[in-house]
Amino acid sequence: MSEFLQFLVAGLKNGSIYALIALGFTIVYAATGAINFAQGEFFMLGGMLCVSFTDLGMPLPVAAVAAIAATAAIGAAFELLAVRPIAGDSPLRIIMVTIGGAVVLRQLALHFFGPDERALAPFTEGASLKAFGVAVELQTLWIWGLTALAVVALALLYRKTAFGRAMRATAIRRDAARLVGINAGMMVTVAFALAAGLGALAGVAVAPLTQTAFGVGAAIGVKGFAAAILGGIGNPITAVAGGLLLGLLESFAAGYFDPAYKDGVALVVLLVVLFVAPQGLLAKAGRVKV
Amino acid sequence: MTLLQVRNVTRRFGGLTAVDDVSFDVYEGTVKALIGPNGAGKSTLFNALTGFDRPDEGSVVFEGEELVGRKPREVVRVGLARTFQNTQLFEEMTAGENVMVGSQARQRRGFTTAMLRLPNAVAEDREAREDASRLLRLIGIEEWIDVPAADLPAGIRRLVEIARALATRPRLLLLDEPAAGLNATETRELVQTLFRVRDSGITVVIVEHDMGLVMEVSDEIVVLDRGAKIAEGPPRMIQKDPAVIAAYLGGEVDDDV
Amino acid sequence: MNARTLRALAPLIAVALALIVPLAVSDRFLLKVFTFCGINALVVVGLALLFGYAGQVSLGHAAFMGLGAYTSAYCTVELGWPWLLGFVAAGVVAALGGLILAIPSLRLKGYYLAMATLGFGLLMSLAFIQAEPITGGVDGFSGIPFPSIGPVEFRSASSLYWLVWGAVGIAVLVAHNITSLRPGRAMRALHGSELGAQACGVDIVGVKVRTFVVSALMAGLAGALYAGVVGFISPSLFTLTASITFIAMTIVGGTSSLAGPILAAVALTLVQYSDALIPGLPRETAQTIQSYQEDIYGLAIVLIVIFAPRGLAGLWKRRSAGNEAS
Amino acid sequence: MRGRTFGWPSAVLLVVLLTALLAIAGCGDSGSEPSGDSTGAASGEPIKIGAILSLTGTYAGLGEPEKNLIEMEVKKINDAGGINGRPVEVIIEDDATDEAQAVAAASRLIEQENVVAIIGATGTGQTMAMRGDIQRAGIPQVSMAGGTVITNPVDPLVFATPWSNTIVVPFTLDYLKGQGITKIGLITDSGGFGKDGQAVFKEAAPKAGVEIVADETLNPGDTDMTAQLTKIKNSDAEAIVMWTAGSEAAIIAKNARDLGIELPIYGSHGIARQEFIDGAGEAAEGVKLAAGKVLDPSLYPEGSEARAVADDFISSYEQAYGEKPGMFPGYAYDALYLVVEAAKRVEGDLTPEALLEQIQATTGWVGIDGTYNMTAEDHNGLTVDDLQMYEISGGKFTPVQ
Repeated sequence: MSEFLQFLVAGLKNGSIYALIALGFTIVYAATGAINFAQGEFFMLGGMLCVSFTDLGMPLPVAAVAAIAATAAIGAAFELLAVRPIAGDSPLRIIMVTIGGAVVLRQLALHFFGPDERALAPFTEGASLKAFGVAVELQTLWIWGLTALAVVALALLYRKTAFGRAMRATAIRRDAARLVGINAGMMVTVAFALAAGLGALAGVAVAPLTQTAFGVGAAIGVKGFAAAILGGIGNPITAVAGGLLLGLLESFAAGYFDPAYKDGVALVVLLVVLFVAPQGLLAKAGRVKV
Repeated sequence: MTLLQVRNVTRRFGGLTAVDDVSFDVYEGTVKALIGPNGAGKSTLFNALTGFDRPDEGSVVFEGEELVGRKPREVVRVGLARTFQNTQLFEEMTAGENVMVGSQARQRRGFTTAMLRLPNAVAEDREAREDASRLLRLIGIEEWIDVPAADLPAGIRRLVEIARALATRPRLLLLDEPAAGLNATETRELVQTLFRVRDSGITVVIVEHDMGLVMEVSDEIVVLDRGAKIAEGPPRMIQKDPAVIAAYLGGEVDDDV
Repeated sequence: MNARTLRALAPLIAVALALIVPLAVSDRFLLKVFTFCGINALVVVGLALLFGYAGQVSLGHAAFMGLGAYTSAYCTVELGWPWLLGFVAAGVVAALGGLILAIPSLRLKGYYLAMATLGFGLLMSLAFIQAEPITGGVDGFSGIPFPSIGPVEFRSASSLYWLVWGAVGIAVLVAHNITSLRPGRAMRALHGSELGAQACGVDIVGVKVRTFVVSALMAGLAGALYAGVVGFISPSLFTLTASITFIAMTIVGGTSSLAGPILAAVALTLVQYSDALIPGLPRETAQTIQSYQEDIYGLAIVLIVIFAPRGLAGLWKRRSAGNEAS
Repeated sequence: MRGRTFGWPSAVLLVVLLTALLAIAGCGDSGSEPSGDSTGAASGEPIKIGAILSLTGTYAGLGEPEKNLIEMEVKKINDAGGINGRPVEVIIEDDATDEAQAVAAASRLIEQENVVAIIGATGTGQTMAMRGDIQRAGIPQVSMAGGTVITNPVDPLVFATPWSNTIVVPFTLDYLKGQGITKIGLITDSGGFGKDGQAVFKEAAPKAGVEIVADETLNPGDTDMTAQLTKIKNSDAEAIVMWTAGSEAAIIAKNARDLGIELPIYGSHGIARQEFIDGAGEAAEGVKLAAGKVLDPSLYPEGSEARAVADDFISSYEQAYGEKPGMFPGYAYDALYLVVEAAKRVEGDLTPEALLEQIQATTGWVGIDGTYNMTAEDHNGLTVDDLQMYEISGGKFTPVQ
């Protein structure tokens, strides 16, 4: 029983991270209809920037916020410089530009931060909490708290603000949104910044547990996409559910079968969902096909 | 003689019935027009006839063969060729190459023979090439043969797409708004082309908003409104049909020039 | 000599130049570098068919190369087969891999196809690590013999060079035959407009599957050649990075072209070995270039896609079209 | 439309046939290619030695100090007159902790630089990967990686400076037994070093009277070992033994502490470096590992040669790079000097064969790891006497009894 609970905790921990990445994919997809293949690099940038900022002597909370803000700015710049020139073009070109951009971001990180793995101090020092034979690291609590906070903040942003309504309108019909005076271009830039910020948040939150390095982006990006598509791309709520589900699947597969297959789980999920139900397993039930 | 029988075709999207129980016949050697206000279901019907979409109910019979459930490529091979409202040319290929692709429908040689460059693959290629030149000459645009589709003027694009459809050697040609975006001169040329096509023995079904053109070329007209057929008959009758006039006045008349 | 004769003769000149390289180059390492160029060019010819002509993206092409490399290594070392038989098996296994990926991917387009191929590529690199009894796991597979055909063993740098570029030559010939005849037009039509292609009676499913298979086959053969030339393979060779490198070469080379991607494959491979190419280039400079190699690939993709979406081939075609008009 | 479908394909076909002919002809010269002009170089011309290190990738933390050390010592050797009057040039290549790149680097060093010997690689996998090239070239290789497979079975051309797992694993097992620990949970990486360690543990544990009650693996690059550690926790293991040299070791230590596992943790000599302590932070405290006495030279008797060599090594490294050397620069020091000292003993032409013979003839040479006695059967040359058990406390490696 305690083994099961321990795997549950580990799964929800990693799942929260995947959920944040999946949300990033979802936001960009909703605003542009495009998949940003560089999404994972924002995760990497968040972690690496935060480590670098603490190296410069910033207190951890300041460094974390600065890293997230800086990554969001990079996300916006990425959209303006690389994606904007071909906006609305064929998916093929957007795929290529975001992949090329991902490579450039990763390499820039390599040149700036070096090739080494970097560790970040936990947000709160102290022993893990223990109950029912399960240990929960304090950092895991941070991850859950921050993920929940991000999801709630995002929901409020989308539902309660004029800006959020404009984002949703853009998502539904870009041309129509333009007609009612919404600056669709700006919405897209903001969507990229938001997605980058969420990725960075995930990167910062998990760095104390896993360490981070310039090359971690691609793998997490694919897992985040697997989570997003498991939930049905474009739907923030199912994206979060998809992330948690993927984390649990991985954790139980590693725990009850063989840890060697852990990374394969997300890939198998990705391929199965793409091949069987590209519109997403979780979203399939309640959606009218148009 | 009836070439195409459309019987009780219905297509729904969610709660919306885009095509509602439509039936009509197309006779060999004639030009039949499908008209109706925007959103009347013309394009949906077109897709249902050509295998691009599957109707929920009804049947489409071409010379005794049921077409519902067939893939577009099978429909083409049976003898129905189509064009698109938004021309679907292959932009990076020249006009000539575009028309050559039309020959694919009736050619058989595949990858293996091509890889080895066997004589019959080369012969087929030459045949497609000659056929493309012939068709472009027939339509009177042979001077554009080596121009990439992306660089063609709108009028020529429409004609290239018609030539490409003709290269499939169709019995029935379905044209989706061929005059959209054309100027008066280009429209004149289109009309001449349509007559030439009809005279060569190919039956034509046309969806068009340009009423002048429709009245001039068609032998019979089917009028759709909100998915349902409201009138069918020769142009003169249709012009006077009260249901048609009501539909056009009630809805928004869309000339779409 | 006018432009058209020049263009007609260009492939011949290129081939002749490629052939005499080993006679003119005495540096064995440089020859090996040119051999690597050929191996990459072989993968890229296949990718040019799939991506440049048919417009079907594959972000997992290194996996097919890996399938071929491991198959050839396993057949020759563990099963003791003659090299040529292992080489053929490599092509068959890679082609089967292509088929297995292509069939469920048929209804996927654009982003989803890209993700599916990427996922497949990553899954295969995990498989190369996990299938330790066959692949040797993370440590790789060593002791792979030199290629040989019958009694003839390709040991020397120059013979390996000729073997690889001979394979490239055959692949180009096959690819040119495909692209210049009916299947090639079907592929380009698919790229241009799937609706239009369907309306012309193009067998979309057939073209996609066959192109995938041919493309995977070429990558597999390239993998088998690599295994033979180097004698050692490991999972780290067949990763996402490698797949993206091949994509970069194809994009820079340009759509609907074979010559462009081959040139790009050679040029971008040479970036890695600048000091072998330029005598007297300080080692430090070469290493600096090497450390920016992936930056160059990434930036090349972005810039080409934004500013010259049809790649080098597109630029060349536009220029030569301009010349002819004037 | 151009009808030019004939022309160049047939030309290509012609040329391909020609290629086939030339290729067959080209095979004739396979044996007669020059194997490099490394022999008979003029006096004063530098002696070229290749070094293949992991400067990036998983083992970057190991390779970087090795590079520092080599650059520092080469300067020292050349300032002191080089090898019998000829300067030494060490050409350093980065293998990026990647087997394929190691092979490419070896190929370049051999074919382009005509080196007389290769030092490296940093990792076991990379060392093994270049074996084919080393054999084809017939030059000696001195590895800085700890995998037993490198020197067991003996490859006539290949030597290694770190203690092989066949020395360290039994030493660690004996220590465990001495602590009253008879059941261990083993966690190894699936790379060369870990896999080798796992095999040696499985063989040596029964002999030492220790039972492996959990046998878990991880892949290089993994970032979460919860699953493996939970399994170990739920077994009746009395200690965790982790055998990996990469940054994963720090994550294991951290995960174990975070999971509330109180079992003692034992590591390999691969974690005897500051990066492990930095990466694991608090969790590094109490971790035990076997390593060389150089981590605390005071273990050597005052005035001994070993003490002098170690003190000098530490002080000059600290002076040059501002930090204490871990074990890895020591491996590089020994590898470099095994080659250099052997080269000094070569009389006449410095051929790879002569150099090889002299490396194998090394006896009683005191390096950083200990005293080397190479033989035809032993290409590692170290013994268990050169090892010491340490515990990490206060962020330092502290010798324990």
